[in-house]
Amino acid sequence: MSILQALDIGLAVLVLAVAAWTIFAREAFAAVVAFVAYGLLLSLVWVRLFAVDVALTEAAIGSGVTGVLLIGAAGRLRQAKKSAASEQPSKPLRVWAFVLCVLVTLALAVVVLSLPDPAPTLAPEAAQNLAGTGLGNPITGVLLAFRSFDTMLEKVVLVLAVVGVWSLASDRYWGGAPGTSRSAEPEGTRALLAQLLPPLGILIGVHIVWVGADEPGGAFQGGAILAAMWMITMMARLTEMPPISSVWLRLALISGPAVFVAIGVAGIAMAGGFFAYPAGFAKPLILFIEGFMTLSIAVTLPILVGGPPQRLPRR
Amino acid sequence: MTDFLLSSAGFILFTVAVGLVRILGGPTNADRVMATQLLGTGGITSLLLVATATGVRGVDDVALGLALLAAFAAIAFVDNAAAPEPDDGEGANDR
Amino acid sequence: MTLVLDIFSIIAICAGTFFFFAGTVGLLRFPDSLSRLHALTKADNVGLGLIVLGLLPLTESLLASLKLVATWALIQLASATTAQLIARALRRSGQVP
Amino acid sequence: MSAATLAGLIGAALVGLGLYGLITNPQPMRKILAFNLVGSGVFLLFGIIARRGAAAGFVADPVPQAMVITGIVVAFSASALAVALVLRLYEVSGGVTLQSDAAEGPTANKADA
Repeated sequence: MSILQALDIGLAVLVLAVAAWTIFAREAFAAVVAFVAYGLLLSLVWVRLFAVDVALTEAAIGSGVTGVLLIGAAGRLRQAKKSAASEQPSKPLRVWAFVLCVLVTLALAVVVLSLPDPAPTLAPEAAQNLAGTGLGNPITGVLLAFRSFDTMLEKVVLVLAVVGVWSLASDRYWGGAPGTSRSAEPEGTRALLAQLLPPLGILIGVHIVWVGADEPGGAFQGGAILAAMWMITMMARLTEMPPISSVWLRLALISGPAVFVAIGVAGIAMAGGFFAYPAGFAKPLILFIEGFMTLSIAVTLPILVGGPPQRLPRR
Repeated sequence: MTDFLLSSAGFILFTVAVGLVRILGGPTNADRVMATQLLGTGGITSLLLVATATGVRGVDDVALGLALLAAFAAIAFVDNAAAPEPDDGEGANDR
Repeated sequence: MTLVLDIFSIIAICAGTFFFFAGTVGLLRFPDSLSRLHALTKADNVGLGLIVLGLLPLTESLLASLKLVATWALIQLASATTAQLIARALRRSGQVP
Repeated sequence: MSAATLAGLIGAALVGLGLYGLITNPQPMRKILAFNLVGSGVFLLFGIIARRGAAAGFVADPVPQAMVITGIVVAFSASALAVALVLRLYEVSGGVTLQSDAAEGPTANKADA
């Protein structure tokens, strides 16, 4: 057994141990902390699968932004009443659930072990058509050219999630800002971090979007890092969540899907098909869309973490 | 050299992981956050070592991204879970 | 020349690995949260620092070396901040005298 | 066993673990965590299909990878909506139980302004 294999097996055991902890831990907070560690380990697994784009997404969204969301929620729920004993599932139910889950796992494991060889793949098709887009990163090609319709709908899902979260606001807070007031003085340590980190973070975020055309990276990953930078200035009380009635905020939220749809519709006239790019203009158009998508993601993620408005609107 | 880098990566990941699995049990939530922090640094380090050993492109960006977000869990923890008394959440009194 | 650089890398990486080991031992064995915090920051700062130093001669381009150093600098910043914040949170919650 | 097969088996185990947590854990927050485990397990299964489909000079099939990337973002927005619902439930009722209102007691009727 080579060292790399030993490393893989160790990593697998570790991922499963931490995952089991998130399920079986007695305290909710311990489970959430374990989930953050789990996201980090998962991005190592993705690197071992040579899926660096996915590893970047998992690191930024799966571990970073989701971690802040869940830790915040677990902290606010600390005072919640413990669930009643009657809610605990009975022992037979747990046994049945256990048997069911073992069966599901075994079935999936059998499927994994009996996958066809050679594996079916779309890589040759992607490689063949990639030249037409002018891109070097096949994943960006799939996201923004070959399956752009999926990506556009996924941006719409993000907007719908924002609508869903905002709709949970009390009537009196409608039009106000999410989060509690940041009236307290910015505190030194955090303020320092929030002043030093964003300049470098914005540089790295933009770099990741820019190289995404040819190397691992892209609008999702870079946008998530930019979102994290905005979040850290809010966590240090240097900036506040904007009120949800703010026009620029709403424009930024929909700019990604709106530009995407507009260019898709323009494709009918210009290139003879919905979401078709005119020959020779594919790469500039894709970069144009990616720019607005990055903006949308960078604004949407913190808004989703911020939750529904909780302050009275200014009148 | 490759084997050396990989063994170092494995060794670091596992010392850190042993710490994590042991510390997740508590005593305090602060210890749990510290253990996650150590796993983060250890994970980034092994990522850099494995990336150099196997030559997968773009892994340095993953390490950079993880390093940028390293402080997030701890700050969210201090903001929300470590405060002695949670806010009563009455937004109306804020302003 | 390559041999010298390789030996340098190996020594630096071994030293860094040792600090991670020491940090974990400290996290497991020290009696109270503040000393555990002390052990943790050593692994963050010196452990990663030495390993980045050891990897620098093995990088292929200037950009890659810059990214390595930037990763280390970011972890420095994160670890210094979180150590402060966690220590303060511990004191506020009365777990530390 | 290759790294890809191993990752596939991790994915299978994660789906099982998450499903168990989803069924047996009464707390909504823990159900959200469990649901995320199921999701990441499914993503890993996509991941090995991508890795096995390495061809034409690519280290992995880009199509499943792109789907996983959109999947991670959608999973995040679903989690954010679920967390907002749980927090709202807590605000209104003072508890986070998923049982029917009858078991809740009088606090459940506290009107929101």
